[in-house]
Amino acid sequence: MTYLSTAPLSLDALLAEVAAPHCGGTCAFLGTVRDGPEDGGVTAIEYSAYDAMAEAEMDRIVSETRRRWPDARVAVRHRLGLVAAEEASIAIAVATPHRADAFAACRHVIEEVKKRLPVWKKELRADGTATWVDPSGHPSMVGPQ
Amino acid sequence: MTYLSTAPLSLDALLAEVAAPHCGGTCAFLGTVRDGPEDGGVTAIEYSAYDAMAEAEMDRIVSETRRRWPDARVAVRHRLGLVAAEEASIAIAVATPHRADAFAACRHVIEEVKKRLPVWKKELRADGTATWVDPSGHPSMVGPQ
Amino acid sequence: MNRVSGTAGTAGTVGTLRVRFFARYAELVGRSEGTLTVHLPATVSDVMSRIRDEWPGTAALPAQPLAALNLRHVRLDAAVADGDELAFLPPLAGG
Amino acid sequence: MNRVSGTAGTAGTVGTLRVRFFARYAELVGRSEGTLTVHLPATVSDVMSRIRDEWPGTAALPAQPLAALNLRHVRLDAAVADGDELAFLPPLAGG
Repeated sequence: MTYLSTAPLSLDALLAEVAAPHCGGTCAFLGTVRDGPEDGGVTAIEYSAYDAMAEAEMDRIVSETRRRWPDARVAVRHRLGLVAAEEASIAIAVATPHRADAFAACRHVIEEVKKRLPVWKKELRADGTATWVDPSGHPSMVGPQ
Repeated sequence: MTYLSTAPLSLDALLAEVAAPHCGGTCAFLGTVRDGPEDGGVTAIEYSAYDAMAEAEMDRIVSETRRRWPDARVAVRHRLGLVAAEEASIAIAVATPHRADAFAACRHVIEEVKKRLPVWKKELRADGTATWVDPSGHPSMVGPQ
Repeated sequence: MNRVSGTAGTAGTVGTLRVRFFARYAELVGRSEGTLTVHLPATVSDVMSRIRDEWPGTAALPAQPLAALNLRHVRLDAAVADGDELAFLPPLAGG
Repeated sequence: MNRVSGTAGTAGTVGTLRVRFFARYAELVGRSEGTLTVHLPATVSDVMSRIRDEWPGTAALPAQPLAALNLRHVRLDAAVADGDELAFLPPLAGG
């Protein structure tokens, strides 16, 4: 199983993967590269990963999700490389017999991905600058304190 | 705006409707006709509605959702007529700047739809029988008690 | 509960309503709509009682069905007015 | 904290590690990986201290970075073993 892809993500493909006759509710999540007024003219994001660990970690996240929601069918892909504004960097689909579990399990996957997946992003701006993103909000500490 | 459709639903169309540069998180929900082992051989569901009220009620649900999550972009379609097993009866897409709102607003829409939309379904089975579905679980009370 | 015709005699006004039945209720009643003239003031519940007495098949409806007035959910004690569209709704099953 | 070479003298065993840097850390350090031989037992933290003393550019790394050992997140007090792959990870930004 490979969870990483340098090609554009297809939510339809993930939906087809999780579809099953006994699953009446499917929740999907798409994370897309923002370029809103507060995003400073981001034209694209370059995603990179610790590939082998990202695959292993995603596999653990999916396995844990299936253990916690045994009826859930889960599919997820993370894109790497250059992703243009408004394109998807991650796509998740979860199908379950009942909708509450679909929402909960899908949310669980994205939260765990954010916490655990060894993936990094560099924002590329129209003015030619590039910045590593630290989602914790503070600039990365460098050097001994 | 029409929220009702007798044609198959396209989640891609809804995703395109809600996409916006400042929205980095999109949550989608698909409700599909089940035919699991516990569903007694359902081959299709015939959905019918109080059309004018369903349109009005859906418009109120969407407006309320936008008021509660002002940054949310919301699209929803409910299918009517004959819907085969594993096809979608409802599709919802909600895009927001941040993902927590996308999940919450999307969940809100489906919960309100379940509670308020004047839509009914008749399950058609392989053995030729048809049953009106009462999601509350008890058989419909008929006659004065 | 009194019938509409017995409670609104003094006001002297009447209203004409379009009454609709959907899904299973339409099947039970054997029709999907009808027109009813009632003395005002009257509530949805008053109209329901009147219909149950006068329209064949409506006895099969529950005593307290879901109701909608002019495309909105209403309680059974909501007042009706001339020209209103009143609908009786089986348990909802959308989504 | 003592350096590995100072704490594991009695055991006498050594281990060879593959050490990797990613994203911003690779840029800061000016390389994405290297090989290091350490005396065992040793923790991730011990290795980190040793690297900071010996490898140019690594002084720019934070004192307590995220670390992964053999493709799993680990705490800095986790023990390393011969043949391990140890990675230092900048703040994660997936999703």
